[in-house]
Amino acid sequence: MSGFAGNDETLTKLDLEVNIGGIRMKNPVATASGTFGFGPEYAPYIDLNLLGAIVVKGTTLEPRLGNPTPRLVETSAGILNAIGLQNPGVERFIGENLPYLAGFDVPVIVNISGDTIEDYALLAGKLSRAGGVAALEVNISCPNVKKGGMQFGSDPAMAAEVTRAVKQNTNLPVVVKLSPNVTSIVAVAEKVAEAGANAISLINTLLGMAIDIKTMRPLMGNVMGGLSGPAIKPVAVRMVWQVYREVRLPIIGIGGIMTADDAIEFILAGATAVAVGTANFVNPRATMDVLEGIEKYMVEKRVQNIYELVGAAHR
Amino acid sequence: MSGFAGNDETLTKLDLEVNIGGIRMKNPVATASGTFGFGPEYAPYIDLNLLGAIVVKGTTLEPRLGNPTPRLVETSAGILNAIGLQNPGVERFIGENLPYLAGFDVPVIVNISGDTIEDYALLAGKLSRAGGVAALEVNISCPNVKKGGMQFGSDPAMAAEVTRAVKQNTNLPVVVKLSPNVTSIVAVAEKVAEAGANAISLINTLLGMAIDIKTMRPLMGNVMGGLSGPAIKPVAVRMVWQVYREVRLPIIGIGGIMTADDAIEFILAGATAVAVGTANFVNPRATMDVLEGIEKYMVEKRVQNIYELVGAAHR
Amino acid sequence: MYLTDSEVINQQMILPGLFLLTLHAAEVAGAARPGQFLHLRCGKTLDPLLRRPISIHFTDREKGEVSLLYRIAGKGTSLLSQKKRADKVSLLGPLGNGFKMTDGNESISVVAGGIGLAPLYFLLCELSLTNRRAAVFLGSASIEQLILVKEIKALGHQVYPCTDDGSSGFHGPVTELFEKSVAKRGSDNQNALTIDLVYGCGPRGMLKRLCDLLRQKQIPGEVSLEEKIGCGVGACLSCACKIREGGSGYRYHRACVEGPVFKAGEVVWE
Amino acid sequence: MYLTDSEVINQQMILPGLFLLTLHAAEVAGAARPGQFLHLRCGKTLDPLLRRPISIHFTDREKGEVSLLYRIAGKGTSLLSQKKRADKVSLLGPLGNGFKMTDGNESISVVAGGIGLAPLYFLLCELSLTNRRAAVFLGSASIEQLILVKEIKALGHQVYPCTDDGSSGFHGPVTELFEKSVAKRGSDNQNALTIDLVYGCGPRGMLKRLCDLLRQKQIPGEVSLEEKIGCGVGACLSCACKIREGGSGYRYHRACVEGPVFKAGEVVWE
Ligand SMILES: Cc1cc2nc3c(=O)[nH]c(=O)nc-3n(C[C@H](O)[C@H](O)[C@H](O)COP(=O)(O)OP(=O)(O)OC[C@H]3O[C@@H](n4cnc5c(N)ncnc54)[C@H](O)[C@@H]3O)c2cc1C
Ligand SMILES: Cc1cc2nc3c(=O)[nH]c(=O)nc-3n(C[C@H](O)[C@H](O)[C@H](O)COP(=O)(O)OP(=O)(O)OC[C@H]3O[C@@H](n4cnc5c(N)ncnc54)[C@H](O)[C@@H]3O)c2cc1C
Ligand SMILES: Cc1cc2nc3c(=O)[nH]c(=O)nc-3n(C[C@H](O)[C@H](O)[C@H](O)COP(=O)(O)O)c2cc1C
Ligand SMILES: Cc1cc2nc3c(=O)[nH]c(=O)nc-3n(C[C@H](O)[C@H](O)[C@H](O)COP(=O)(O)O)c2cc1C
Ligand code: FES
Ligand code: FES
Repeated sequence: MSGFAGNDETLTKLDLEVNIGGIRMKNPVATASGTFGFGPEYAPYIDLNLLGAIVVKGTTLEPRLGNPTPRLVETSAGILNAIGLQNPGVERFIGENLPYLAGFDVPVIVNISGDTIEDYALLAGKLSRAGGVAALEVNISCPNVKKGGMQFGSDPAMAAEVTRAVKQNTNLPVVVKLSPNVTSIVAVAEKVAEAGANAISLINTLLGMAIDIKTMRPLMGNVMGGLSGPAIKPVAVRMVWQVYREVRLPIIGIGGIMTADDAIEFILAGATAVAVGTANFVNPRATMDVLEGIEKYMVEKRVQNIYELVGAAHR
Repeated sequence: MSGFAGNDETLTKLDLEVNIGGIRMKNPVATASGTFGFGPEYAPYIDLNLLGAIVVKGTTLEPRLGNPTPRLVETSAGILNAIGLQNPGVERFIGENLPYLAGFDVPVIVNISGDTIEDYALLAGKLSRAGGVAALEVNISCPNVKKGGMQFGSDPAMAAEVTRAVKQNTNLPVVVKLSPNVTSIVAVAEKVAEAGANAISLINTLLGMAIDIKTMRPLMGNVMGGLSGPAIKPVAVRMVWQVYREVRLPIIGIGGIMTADDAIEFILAGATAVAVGTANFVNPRATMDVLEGIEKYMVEKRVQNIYELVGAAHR
Repeated sequence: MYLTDSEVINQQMILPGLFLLTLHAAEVAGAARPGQFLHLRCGKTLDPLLRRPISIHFTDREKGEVSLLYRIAGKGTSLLSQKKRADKVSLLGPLGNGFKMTDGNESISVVAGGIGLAPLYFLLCELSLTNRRAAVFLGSASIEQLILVKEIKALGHQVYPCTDDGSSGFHGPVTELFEKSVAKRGSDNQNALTIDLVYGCGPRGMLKRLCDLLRQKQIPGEVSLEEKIGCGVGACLSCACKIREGGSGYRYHRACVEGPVFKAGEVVWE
Repeated sequence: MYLTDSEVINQQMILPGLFLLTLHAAEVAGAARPGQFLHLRCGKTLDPLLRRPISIHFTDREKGEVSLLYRIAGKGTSLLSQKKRADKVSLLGPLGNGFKMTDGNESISVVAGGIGLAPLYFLLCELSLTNRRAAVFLGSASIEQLILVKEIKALGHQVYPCTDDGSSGFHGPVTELFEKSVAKRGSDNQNALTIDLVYGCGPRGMLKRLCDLLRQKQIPGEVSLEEKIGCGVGACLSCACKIREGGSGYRYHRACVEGPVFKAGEVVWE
């Protein structure tokens, strides 16, 4: 899918490959955890091999039933979700879902969540031994679970501790996914970097809620949920911008990316790669449209290597 | 503008009056600071006397020129603004703007901002002596100024200190307007309550930014700006919900209120009054539409006193 | 499962607030089974953001057309109703499992509440293709909202109308008339119906009642549930339906993949 | 200043991407002055959220109609262009100060770049009502985009076309031709123009150049600026324009109240 720069001039191949703390991605477009299932769900609509990486649904040690319904509410240019990490547990994930993904030539990043620091350590160990995993994305930012989750992401010291525990139990690259529901995203990012993270994902969902004025009760089964979609993009771009200035780690930019233009905003703000989330629900081909649009932009801007764009808005 | 409950039954007058920490409002619909100028701007479109309160543009000790342009960028279901507190300064405000407002039968709440705690104290003193001011709204949450502003709102101890300084210099009710850009809104609200605040405004804008992919530079003159509008409503409702549970102070709910249904969501979540901001730009009659819609809802739900709705979603 | 920009062939107001939309989508028409749905973009902007799920009402495989019957519920369906001939609509589908259609000779009853008739009409069309006849219990608010009675009769089915206001047929909820008919079952009452298999769709309360009845009487059946549909393809897990598993246990199944049609006896209602 | 739901009388595509919209809005038509603008809701949903400012292009006071000439720049104007006869458009206006029209006998020049002609055409109409004639410098990309030449001539004005590609009239920027004309001023060249007062509207770069010229030559003039319009009524302070005050000082004025038309010499460009 690589295009060519220059029209009637020398044809030069675009270089879209990026390295996210050790994860080699053939292009910077990944899927956001929890919005792309385990891969097969979107295979009827796009060629998974063309993705930069697949980040799968959040995995836990034990199977999780998930939260009561309704789990999803649409808000203005956004959605609130409170899935509650429904997943088959790491063992079944390794047994049933990983083999499917092994059939594709695309790095698989496994998003992990725990109630305790030990959970994270154990998950890291199991997944590192499983084979076929390109990297771990440590979710310390899930707003939809009672224990752990966002609590770890709200406190820089705790975030660092989780990061260290994961690092000690894996040789895989470790991406830490931060919660935007904090006073200083830079403070958390700095601690996580010190603790050995190889990359940072920014951002998970904003904590929000909605009330049904007919029943006078919260609309969601879990009362609060995580806000995603275009509504949060300005907050996400801001956080990428801030962290890029202060922390020398590659960033996966996430939050409200619907189009290539959105993705490019993140890259210019400092993201080395992007992940497409909610947009998949609206347009199952969103990742491909984003990729093609980035290529077009590079041609227009006569940029041959994607790295020339990373953080360009700071220069 | 008060409606009547019951159709073919006894006609009962709706009671919309609320008391916000000493501010008597004839109904719960106010204007949000910075979105309604000093009053005359919207007088051609609505009868200002029908408002519950007017919260005027943020005022500072000295006149402020404001930030370079562009100061406004539209985002998905939201806007980013970085006005930079452009205002004529408190003296001219008292001399020129207050007299106009004195011509109306509506409480005037003056939003104040400072670089230092002394600024807040001085502002409080001057405005208390001016006459014609119903209350002060202490803005410790402006994201668009270099000094002070949001810094005060990000730290519970600092927020409390500003609150105390204002309280010591005024006999007027003091509303403290909090920044949503914090890890725990409850922690800030609690400290502000302890420091003597009479009410809390929730929320000011979320810190965000946007990048122009054509020029590869930030779109706003001030780089970052404050996100308002429907995009942020779920976050605002969540914060009102959280603070209502933990802090016994009346809340003015703000953030993305476009319609009466939105306002009712805030009231059910725990707001005693609401303020309409960005919506005024889209619909200059937004405050009136909200008010009429609340009355209709009360009739439908056979609720005579607005207080029956405040926090009803918690019950 | 296809993702296409389909052309509007026709948009017709059936009743105030009720529309019949016909789209050209040949592959979808070819693949669709009763009980499946499409996931549609109603507007072109980010408001509303998500697609909206609408059941397939019937198909014309020869013309490659799919028809949808829908009611204006909010902003999405309202925008959809403004689409005109030759406009394009992005659709995803057919999605979901659909009703299980047996080849047997069971006596079939269909219980529809309001707009719940939309997918069941497709089922009735398919049944008549193999010359099977069903007893159709049709619930609506009043005679004005009682639609498709003639068409269903023309397919060879028996119609038992019910209205909330008694303006036509049985005066009361459709489940009540159905219950009376179940009660007569096995009696030697001439009018007694044989009921071996039931398909149902309608509002939540009605379906719960129907499932209770079927459990009590041990009649097999299938119902189509409504849950919030996010992705429509099984990726987001927002459309979870509580389905009995083991004894008193349950597991969440996805309305968009394992559903929206579930066995009546397996749905956990709360 | 009115807030009304106005009916679309006509929507006409003038060129690809360029539309003329006529609305029924009697009070607005009655009150409007050249250089003022309307603030319009282009869609009905929250995307786009804000209104969009469009200058008043001309009015028909007898019929109570206001016409707008606009170019599709993004999603707002694109939605606006889909409005059809009898649709309603919410509008706020007339807003802003407008051009100051003198009663004197100054020789007037008008300098328009591209869509900047939209408000200036209204000015030219008003001038011709009192039998005043202007020299109109019209800049556009190429001959295809050169519109309203005949109409402006019919009003009695002199037109000096300029195109970027030389396909009609002067080959080069409109400010260059204007500069040449200014240079000839006071010479005894037969073709020399008298230029006492200048009105300008167009892209930022063009206006900056024009203001520089006018300052150098000490010719009074007015230009209409574009800034982001939030509220349109003076409340939000987002439309700030840097206007000279004191010696080297400046103050921000609101494009929507004190502008969008400012004295050419007072605008601070950066
Ligand atoms: C599998 C499936 C098949 C379906 N098939 C059909 C079909 O064939 N025909 C058909 O007509 N419908 C069908 N539906 C229902 C249809 O999908 C919905 O009516 C549609 O999605 C509504 O979208 P909307 O944007 O028009 O309404 P929305 O604006 O989304 O509102 C829908 C309803 O929710 C309420 N609501 C929304 N937001 C709030 C809030 N904040 N507080 C309180 N209440 C709120 C609204 O008042 C309204 O009643 C089906 C649904 C499913 C899941
Ligand atoms: C007082 C006044 C009078 C005016 N009169 C007229 C008139 O008479 N006729 C007329 O045609 N126009 C007029 N305009 C301009 C008109 O208001 C704008 O063209 C219109 O608001 C554009 O809205 P839109 O939604 O169509 O485009 P938008 O989607 O808002 O985009 C407008 C432009 O900004 C760019 N843009 C938007 N977002 C971004 C981003 N994130 N990054 C980079 N670029 C971005 C777009 O690419 C596009 O070029 C006037 C403006 C003012 C202030
Ligand atoms: C339905 C849903 C489920 C999600 N599940 C997870 C998850 O399991 N783990 C995780 O780290 N993030 C999860 N997220 C967050 C997304 O990965 C992403 O960070 C967020 O949605 C913002 O991106 P977007 O606006 O593009 O959707 C989920 C988001 C949605 C909408
Ligand atoms: C243009 C603009 C200017 C604002 N100025 C101020 C201000 O001076 N002081 C203040 O406390 N809040 C200010 N705000 C924040 C609003 O009062 C309000 O808290 C915020 O916009 C959220 O509400 P909304 O979504 O209804 O607009 C401003 C908001 C906007 C959009
Ligand atoms: S709607 Fe996403 S899994 Fe069913
Ligand atoms: S646009 Fe709001 S002050 Fe001018």
